[in-house]
Order: sequence, then C-alpha cells, then structure tokens
Amino acid sequence: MTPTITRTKAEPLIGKRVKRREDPRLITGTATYVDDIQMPGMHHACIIRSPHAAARIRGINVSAAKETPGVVAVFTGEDAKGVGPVPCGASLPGLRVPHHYILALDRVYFAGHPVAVVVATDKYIARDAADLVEVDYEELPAVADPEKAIAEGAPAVHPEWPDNVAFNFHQEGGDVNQAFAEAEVVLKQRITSQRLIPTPMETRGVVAEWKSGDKSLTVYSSTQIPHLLRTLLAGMLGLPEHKTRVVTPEVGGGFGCKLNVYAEEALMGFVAMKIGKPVKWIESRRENYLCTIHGRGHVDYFEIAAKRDGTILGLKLKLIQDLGAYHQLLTPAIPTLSVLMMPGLYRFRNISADIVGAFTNCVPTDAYRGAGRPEATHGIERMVDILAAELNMDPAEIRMKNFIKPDEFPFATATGLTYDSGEYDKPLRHALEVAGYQKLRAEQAQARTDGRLMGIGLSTYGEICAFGPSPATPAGGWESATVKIEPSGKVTVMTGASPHGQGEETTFAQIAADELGVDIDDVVVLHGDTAVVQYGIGTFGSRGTAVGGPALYYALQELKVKIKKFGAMLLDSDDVSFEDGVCTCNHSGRTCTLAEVSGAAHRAMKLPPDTPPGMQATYFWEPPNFTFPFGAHLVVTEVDRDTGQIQIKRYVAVDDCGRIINPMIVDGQVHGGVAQGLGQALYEQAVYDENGQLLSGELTDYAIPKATMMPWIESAHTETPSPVNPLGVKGVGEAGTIGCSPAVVNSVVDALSGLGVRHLDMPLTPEKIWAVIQKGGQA
Amino acid sequence: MKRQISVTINGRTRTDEVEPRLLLIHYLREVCGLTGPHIGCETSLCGACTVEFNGQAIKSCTMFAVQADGGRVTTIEGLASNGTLHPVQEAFWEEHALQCGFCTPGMIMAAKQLLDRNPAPDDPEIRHGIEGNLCRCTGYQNIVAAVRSAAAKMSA
Amino acid sequence: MIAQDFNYSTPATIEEALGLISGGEAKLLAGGMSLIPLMKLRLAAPGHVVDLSRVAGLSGISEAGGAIRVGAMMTHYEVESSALVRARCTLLAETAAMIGDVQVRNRGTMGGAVAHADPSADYPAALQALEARVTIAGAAGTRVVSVDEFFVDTFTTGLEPGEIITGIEVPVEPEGTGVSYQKMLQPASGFAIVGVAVRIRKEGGVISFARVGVTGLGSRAYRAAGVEERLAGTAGSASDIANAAAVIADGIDANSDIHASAAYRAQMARVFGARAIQAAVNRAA
Amino acid sequence: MKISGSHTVALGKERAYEVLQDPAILARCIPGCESLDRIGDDEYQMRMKMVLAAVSGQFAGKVRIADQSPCDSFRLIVEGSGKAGFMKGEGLLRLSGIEEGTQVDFDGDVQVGGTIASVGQRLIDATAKLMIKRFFAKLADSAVE
Repeated sequence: MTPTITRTKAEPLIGKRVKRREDPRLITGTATYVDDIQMPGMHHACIIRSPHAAARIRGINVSAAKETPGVVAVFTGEDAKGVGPVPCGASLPGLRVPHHYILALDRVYFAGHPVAVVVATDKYIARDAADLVEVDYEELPAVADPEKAIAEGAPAVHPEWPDNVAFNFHQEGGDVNQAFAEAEVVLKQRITSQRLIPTPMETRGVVAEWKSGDKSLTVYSSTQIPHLLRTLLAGMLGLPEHKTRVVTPEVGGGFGCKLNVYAEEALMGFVAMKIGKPVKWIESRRENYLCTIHGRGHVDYFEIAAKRDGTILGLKLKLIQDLGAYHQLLTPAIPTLSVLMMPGLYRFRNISADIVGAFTNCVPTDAYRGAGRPEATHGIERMVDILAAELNMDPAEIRMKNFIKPDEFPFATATGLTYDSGEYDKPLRHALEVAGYQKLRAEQAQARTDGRLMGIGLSTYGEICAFGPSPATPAGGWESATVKIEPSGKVTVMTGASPHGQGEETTFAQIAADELGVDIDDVVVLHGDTAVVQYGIGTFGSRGTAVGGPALYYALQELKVKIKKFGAMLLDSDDVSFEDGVCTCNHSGRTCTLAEVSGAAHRAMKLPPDTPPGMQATYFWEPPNFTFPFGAHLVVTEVDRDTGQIQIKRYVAVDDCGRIINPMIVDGQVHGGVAQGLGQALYEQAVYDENGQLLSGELTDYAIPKATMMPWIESAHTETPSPVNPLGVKGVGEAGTIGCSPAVVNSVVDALSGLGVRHLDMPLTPEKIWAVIQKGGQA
Repeated sequence: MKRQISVTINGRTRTDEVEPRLLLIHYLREVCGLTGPHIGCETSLCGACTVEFNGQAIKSCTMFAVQADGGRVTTIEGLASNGTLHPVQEAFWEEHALQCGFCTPGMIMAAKQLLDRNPAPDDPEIRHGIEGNLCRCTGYQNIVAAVRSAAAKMSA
Repeated sequence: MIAQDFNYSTPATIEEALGLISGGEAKLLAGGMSLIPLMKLRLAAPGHVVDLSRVAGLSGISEAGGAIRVGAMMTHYEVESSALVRARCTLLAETAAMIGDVQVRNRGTMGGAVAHADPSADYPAALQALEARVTIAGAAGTRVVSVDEFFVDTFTTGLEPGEIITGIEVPVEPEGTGVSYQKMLQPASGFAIVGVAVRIRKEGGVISFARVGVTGLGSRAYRAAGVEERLAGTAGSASDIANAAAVIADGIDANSDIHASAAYRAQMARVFGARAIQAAVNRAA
Repeated sequence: MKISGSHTVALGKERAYEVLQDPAILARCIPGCESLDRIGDDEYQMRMKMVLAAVSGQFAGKVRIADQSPCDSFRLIVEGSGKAGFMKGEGLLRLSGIEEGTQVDFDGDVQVGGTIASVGQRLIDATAKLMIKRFFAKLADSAVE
C-alpha cells in the first residue's frame, strides 16, 4: 500500500498525480467520523424541534420524558438561556441581529427550531422519550418568501422589526449613472438563485466530554473551522478558551455548511457539563435539511448598459437575500461577496448594487460552495448572454471583447478588488477548440432545421479565492503551519487549515517533501485538533492550499535555514547547501543527512551560534490579496420538446487555478464542483410552502445528482501562476460550481432561443421547460 | 423483547441478544464495532450503509438486525484479504474515486456487487449500478473510471 | 432514526402467519423497503411485526397453465434476473429492473410492493397491463383477485385484515407479443412521475390486442381502457398511437406535487404512453 | 395546497345541509374519527386515528363550522396535530339540488406540517383526496340509515 510515485531529484512531486495519503483508511472503513466515537459512559441526546415555522410556546411538559427509565435529563430553553447566543461573525452598518438562543425560549422562528433536548443512556431511549415531551404551541402567521417578507403587511418574523429588513447595503464604483446615460442598449432581467441544501453525505454530529477534574471541555464536531469553533464555543459556554478543546475527526463533506457555529455544538457542551458525562448527538438527514444552513436564496434584479458594439459600460443590481430567521456565522456577509464578484472577468468599471437582507421564517442561509460568487457569476454571465442575443453577437465574441487584457493586471475593479493575474481568453479559446465550437454551431443550425432543440452555452467565470486578507475576513484570513522534523528525520506538518476531502494531507506532504527533499512517506500532515495544532482559521473559500500552502512554504523556508545551520556545524563548514534531504559542504563535498541534522538538533550536545535546540518552525502567513482563478465552461444540451427534459451532450471545463500541485486532486475538485453546479442548474431546490414548511425535507424530494444524472466532464487547465503567494496557487474548490450553472442555463436558453426564450430561472425542471415550450417561449 | 441472533460477519459467526427494532446498521456499528458502513439518510436513498447480506448488496439502514439471523454479512472491513486490498478498493485509490470518503465504503460495496454480476460493464451500466449510492464530492466521474479499471483488472 | 419498539415473529408456515395476524394489529414485513423507512420516521408504529421471510410457500417462480406464478417474497432482482420471467414475461422482468436501485431490488419483494399499493410504484403499471391476479390466503382459505380489483386507491388495496398475499400470477406472453414499460423518473426518489406499461399483439399487420397500465398519474395504477380501444384494429402507425395515447388520462384526477403538476403529469402520461406503445408495436411480430 | 372537488349525496338539499353539520354523522364519516365532543357553538374537539396502509397516526384537534348560509353553503374547518405533525383543512362546501339529490362542491386548502409535510409531500394531495372520498362514501352510507 505504497504510492506509486515517490520523489526523486529529477522529479519533484509538485505537479504530479500523487495518490492520496488519506485514502487507505477511507477505502477500508477504518477512518473515524464523529458518529464512530464511542466513550465509556457516553450518553445520547435527541432534540425536540418545532413543527411550526412561527409559533409562541405556551408551555412545555417534560415530566413524562424525565420519568422514562434511562433518561438522565431534559433541558428546555429556560434551562439553557444563559448559554450563547449563537454567534454572527459578520458585521454590516445598521445590521439587526436577533438574539439567537441555543434552545427556543418563548417563540420559534422556523420549522425545525430546537426547543428541548432529551438526554439518555442510549439513543433508542432518548428517541422514545422525545416523543413524550409535550410542547404547547400557539401558531403564528409565517412568511417564507423574501420578496413577500419585505412587502407591506407581511407577518413579522421578529416582532421587533416588523419590516423584516435585517439590513440595507449599498456599494458603487465608477459612475453608473453616466454609464447608463451613455448606453446605447439597456437590458433588465430578474434572475433568481434558488435556496439550496448543501447535503454533505455526513450530517453534522457532536460529541462533548466534560472533564470535571480539569474543568475542561472537549468537543468533537464535524466542522470546517475547529479553532474558530473553539474560540466561539468557549465564549458561548463561559469557559476559558485554553480549557476548551475542539477535535475535528474525519469530516464527511462540508461545502460551507460546516463553516459555522451551531446551537447544537454549544448545547452538547452545556449538556456534558450538566450531566458530567460524555454526550453524543448525531444529526438525522431530516434535521440536516431543516436545521443546517441552506445556501443561495437570491432574487436579483439586474440592469446592464452597453454600446451596440457589445462594449459593456455598467451594471446595476438590486439583490434581495433570503436570510432565513437568524444570522448564522456569516449569513449577512454572503450577499456582499456577490457584489464584489459582479464585474466578472470584464473591464467595465461602473457598478451600483443594493442589497436588502430579508428575514423569513426559514432556516438561515449562509456559505454554500461558492458563497455569493456563484450567484453573481450566474447573474453577469446570464446578462452577457442576454446582451449578446439582443445584439446578435456570438456569446464567445462578446466575452473576448470585454475581457480584461493580460497587460492590464493587476486590475482594480469597480468593487474595490485588485485582480492578481489572468489571461482570460486562454481558457475560453481552449474550450472552444476542444469542443469544436464552429462545428457545433453548424450542427446546431442543422438541428434547428430538423426541429431539434440543441443549445451551446458558455460561461467565463472569475472567482475570489484564498479567503482572504484579514481585513476582509471576519476573525482573520491568515493561515498557519508548523513543521517539525522529528529526531529520526521524519517530518510532521501541522496545518491550521482543516481539510475534509480536499486532500491536503497529500498536497501539503508533496510541498514538504519537495522542499525538504524527503520521501513523501516520511511526511505526515496533522490537522483539526486544537490541542495538537497551532491556531488556524480553517478550510473554506478555496483557501486550504492557497493560504495554508504558503504558510507551510514559509515555515519550511525557516526550517531550512536552521537545517543549514546545524548542517554547517556538523560538517564544520561555513558554506553548506541543503538539497534532496542532504546537507553538503560546498568546499569538501562532505554530506550529512536530515536525520543526522535533526538528531543533533534534538540531542543538542553542541549548538550552532545563537541557535536554540530542536527542529521546528511555525509560520502564520497573512495573504496580501485574494487570488482570482478563472475559467471557461462550455455545455452542449438538447431539450426534449415533448417532455422538457434536458440532456447534457458535452461538458467541457477549462479551469485556471494557478499552479497545480496535484492534477488528480484538482480534477476531482472540478468534477465535484460541476456536479453541485449542475445540481443547482437542473435539479436542486429547497421548497418551502407559504407557511414555512419545508416540503423537500428528505433526499426523497431533494434531488442531488446521482451517477446516472452526471455527464462525462472533459476537464482541462491553463496555468497562470498567482503572484500573490510563492507557490503561485489560486485555489480550485469552488470553480466547478461557479462555472457550471450559467453555462448550463445559457445552453438551454440557447436551445430555446428560436422560440424567443430570453431567460429561465433555475432549476430547469422538465415541467418548467415544457411549459415554456407550450407557451411558445413565453416564460 | 430481546431476541438472540446469530450472524456470520466478515467470516466470523457471533451471537447477540438484540431488540427487534435494532437496525442492522446500528448492530454492525455499535454492537460489532464495524464503523465502516455509514449512515447518511433514513430513507434508504444514500447507500452509505451498503453491506453485503447473503452475497447481495443491501442498505443496512433498511433492515432490522433480527432479519439477518442466520445470514452472512460482509462489510467494507471484510473486503480486503490478508492485508491485500480488493481490486475495487485498489482502483478507488488509484483513480481518486473519493474525497471526503463518507460514501466510499457503501460505494465500494455497490461497485463490487455490480462487478460480481456484470464483469465488463460499460459506462451507462456502471452509472446504473451505483445509482443507489450518493456521492456529493466526486461528481462520480472518477468512481466510474475506478469501476471500469477494477473490471479490467479483475478480468485480466 | 429509530423505530418504536415492537414484537417480532418469524412464522414458518402460512397458517402460523395467519394465526399471528388474526388480531389485526400485526403488520406484515416482506422486504421492508416501504415499511422500515416509515417505521424509522415513526409514521408507522406497529406493535407486532410478522416477518414473512421464513414462511414456506411464498417463494419460487414457476410456470403452469399458461401463467407464471411469482411467489410473494420474490425480490425484484429475482424477478428481473429469472430466466423464466425474462423469456416468458419480458414486461415483468423489464419493469422489475427499473424499480428503485440495486440494493432496493435485492431486498424489495413483489408481494410487498403490491400490498403497499404506492400510487407511483412501477410494478402496478405492468401488472395492470398484464391483467395479473393476486393470490391471497386468509383464515377462510385462498382467493384470487384481479389487480384491477385489488388496487383500490392510494395505498389502499382489497387485502382484508388478516390476509396475506401469497403470490402473483401473470400470463405467459404468447410469441410475438410486443411489450414496453416507459417511465419518467422523479429524480430524487426514483419513483415514477408517470409510468406506462404496454402489451400488444398484432395479427395480419393490425393490432389485435392491447393492454395499457398506468402508474403515477392517479390515486392508483389503472388500465387505460380508452387507449386500448383506440389501438385495437389499427396498424399502429404514429398517428394511431398519438390518437390512442391522447385519451390515457381521461377521467383521471391526476396527482400533483412539487415535482409535477396534475396537468404536466397528464401530458407526460400521454407522451410516455405513446412512447411505450410505439416501443411495444416495434417489438410485436 | 388547494383542493377542490364535488360529490353527490342522495338526499334533499335541506336534509343534506343538516346531515353535513350533524356531529353524530360527522363523527361517523370523518375517516378515523374516534371521538367528537362539543366544546362550543359549532365547535367540537376531535380525536382521530388516521390509518393509510402502513402509516398510522393519532391526531387530536378541532372541527369547526362557520359562515353558515343555511341550505346553500358553510365552511368546515378541521385541524389536528400529533407526533407525525399537524394538518389543517379548511373548505367551503356549497350545496345545490340535482336530480340524484344534492351536489356538494368544495373548495379548500389543506396544510400539513412536521414529519408528514417534509417526508410525505408527494402524497399530501392524493391522501387529502382519498380522505374526502372516504368521508363522502361514509356519508352516503350514513344517509341511507
């Protein structure tokens, strides 16, 4: 079970298809996820949740549940009101932040709102007793649609703010009025990005263990942000941070929904402290759908101004964000990322955006793969296609015309960003070539003659990755790494990033192995335990490799300086080089190995001048900027006239994520990202009825793509190194998702353009397409 | 009322007293300590809990342990023999057919079932064969490639 | 997700099973593909579960007197892979292969699916087209009911309390019969938004026999008699088929949910109906 | 979810209007109704056990009759809740005399919440229709007595 590729001098590991080092435990079923944790005396919690989207709690009767043999405690909002609140980490001017108790106090705000918790010696007993808790609700009117919520006369989600407006946010750049005054063409379109349910295959789960002797709490949680969680949990529970430990075992997918601090994490801490025993709570899939954050939830009103030659002059946006009933960690910040991303890859500099954050009686929205950027990219890429159609221009041509040119970097955008580097036409040209664009257009013309509905859709997307410079990222945007060379010469890397499927145990080992010149088997990468790893920020926003990677790189550089000092001492030389794991005296040619160097540094019989013993370096790296990956996706579709069903005939993805450390892993990220983008484009939708009941409440009604629903993705790359970090990496976690949905929708709209279709909102369900065809193109 | 059951799991027979309502997945994970099969839904859709029962891939979240009395169960833990990975496991590693790994044990068991029944599936057959297993990370592309490559290796 | 506690029995004979359910409170467990998820969600909480898996006489697939008898406990996979069914009743084998997914087909049983009478299940469409008969054992003996009588309404069948389905009988397809089952999938659950099963025979270039079963559209799977009548005596041309499929939803109060409105479902029944008929016509000798 | 339909009752309009509001008859005809006790003017407390194939659930709730326009129309409001969730149905019933007796047209709204809403949405429509069908079928039997 050794990887096929190992490092040789001629062949660095960076850029190679190195098999993943995390896989052996995963393919043999020996990895440990939260639900796999067993502890002596462990108790189990079952949470009672509101069936109503809005209701007053008149009373809770827990006596029958408490009397059940095996039940050790039942807690309600009254018991836990001193804990919390569930934190919102984002700040905006004038932001209204409702107090978010970990258990509802006297009122519930969304269906699934936690109301009480039953704790028992086993989970079967806990579940049985949960049925005995009686909650007396007085149902109140609810509102589930963000536009209805901010309309006159809507029921108030929070009585203290009857307009349901959590915030208004305005941003502009350039002179948008001037741009629209000069425009020869102005086009408007309402574009929605529906509510999505992130659906990692592992739901959330928490095990909390209170050590009464130490007065310390250990929380095992399926999270993307162990250190931030520790800081915030300690605050919520009133514990000293250094006596709070968060351990992130194997995490079965996150996609943003585990970039959060949840009521249940604090609740389990609270329970463990109360009962003095370890307690476990594993979220059911239904709870996951009802209570873990959702993504997207946008209603966007776009206006684009252009010249008749296709030059884009400016863009206006009114964005209504469905926030749900509360702010989770980053809820209100997500739509502001959309505004940042509005210009896409295009040169225009006149922009105005207004966001209305609307409270609804639904579970909060927050970061889901792409977090704000897919919505914006979908908007601009749809508007560009709408403009191209209006002007009778080819969608590829209009894009080329408006791209920022390679010599314009660094490029300051109207939204205040500085794009790092790019050759935006390269992936597009590559995609057109791979797909055989001209030939496809000819096929399309023939198909039309034959009465078939074939479409070709493009999206050329940009992304903001590597979150991010600290001033732009709540709680800090740096990342950390520690490298230890053990006395035997083996290498331990500790990253503050917290990967959960991204493969950093492999990519970071590649970086360390290359820099230290050791075999990859001699490197191990640790993460996700606050008692083991130095403080870190976590894995989200395509930042793992793009911020955590450079931190590791710089830690390795520091260590190499020290290695050379000890090498010089051992070789009794004033001029040594360190390469391929060996220190060489440049005069004598004598060498010593890394193990010898590290052994000497640890035994410390003798030390180089001004050098402490040991062989360890820690680096906290603050990125000077975001990185800006980009790419082009091309999708060929055919629409079945009779049923409205869409078939993806070709999917070409050309992505530029900067320098590639492991092409196998990068492709995997693209595939998975595309699957989630395709899910949004065609299938997925969180459906609430008008009373706030989630109708797509299980996997039986919420369609994430299955193997039979995915096309073969023809994936290719261009590599434009980022100047922002020494590795030249940009990040790739969200690219596929961001590039996908507009390409698919553009393709289907293109297929139906002969009927006069100009726009369609996602998901493109067969019935929606069929209805449009029936009406001769009138959406 | 508890019942005694006797089940041969990964080649070893064991006897336990279980409540009739104990799900096979809970029995495997909590009584037998085999935490390879996972729980991803409660509606028999995600396939993360897939194990082999009497030679057939089944969703162990939709079966009570008492129903397995007298039967044979193979879990992901029982797939490798004497430290040698099963060709499907090997191919999943080789082709990067997993990311977070949560669906992987079930996915591998479903892929194994497919190849047991159809040693040379084409891509649509592979996709059809694993449609009862959801993966949210890979877009299935490398899983399809892995099953293809395992098929080639197994028939070689 | 955890079911409520229950008593569990594994009778060895039909008589024993009938005795156990005579009180009316016990619930029969076959493959469990519908019952167990409901129990886990606590939408079903039987106090007593009678597992039929060890009852003799509920398994096996055999042919006699021009009919194939499928034991109630035969799994979808056993039906789909049965050489006998594949050769002698292709429609049943093809329909079985389209139910759920591999793992569900390995456990789910024909008797269970029929007893559950899910209005979107696949089997009932084929069984209607096949004019299948359900054999039922009860305290008073055995009776045989046509599926048309058996499927009463949404989740409602002609099975009386205290009865057990022992098997399903379908006619052997005479040489030259053209069959097809076409289904529009609900993408999340895999259930049929609509599904249409067709069985056609031709004589002298003219359709002499047509049977059409529809699932997903109404409160139960039904025979589209109007379609059958319109097909009979035609050559099965595209326009004959369109003309026949046009009436497939007539008189049906179509279902509606977040995946498909009633009007769309009805139209898809026409479209998939026409496709199934066309495929069957193409295969009919 | 909007729901509407029409059923025929083999009774004269006046008698049908009476029967449809008679608690004893409602108790017999509402599917699964186990008890119906008067708690106010035209308001009753109800316990019911809904059984549909393998699904069964206990519900406790209320039945209310409002907006009476004698012999022509009235509004029926049914609500209940239990471990499986809650349901509410509200409908306007309009009566018109026809040859076979009385035609009852109803137009209403069905709302469900909790587990039954989030896992059973595809069946809400069909189940509601079935319950109404059962109600009128029972009514037809009761009316004969």
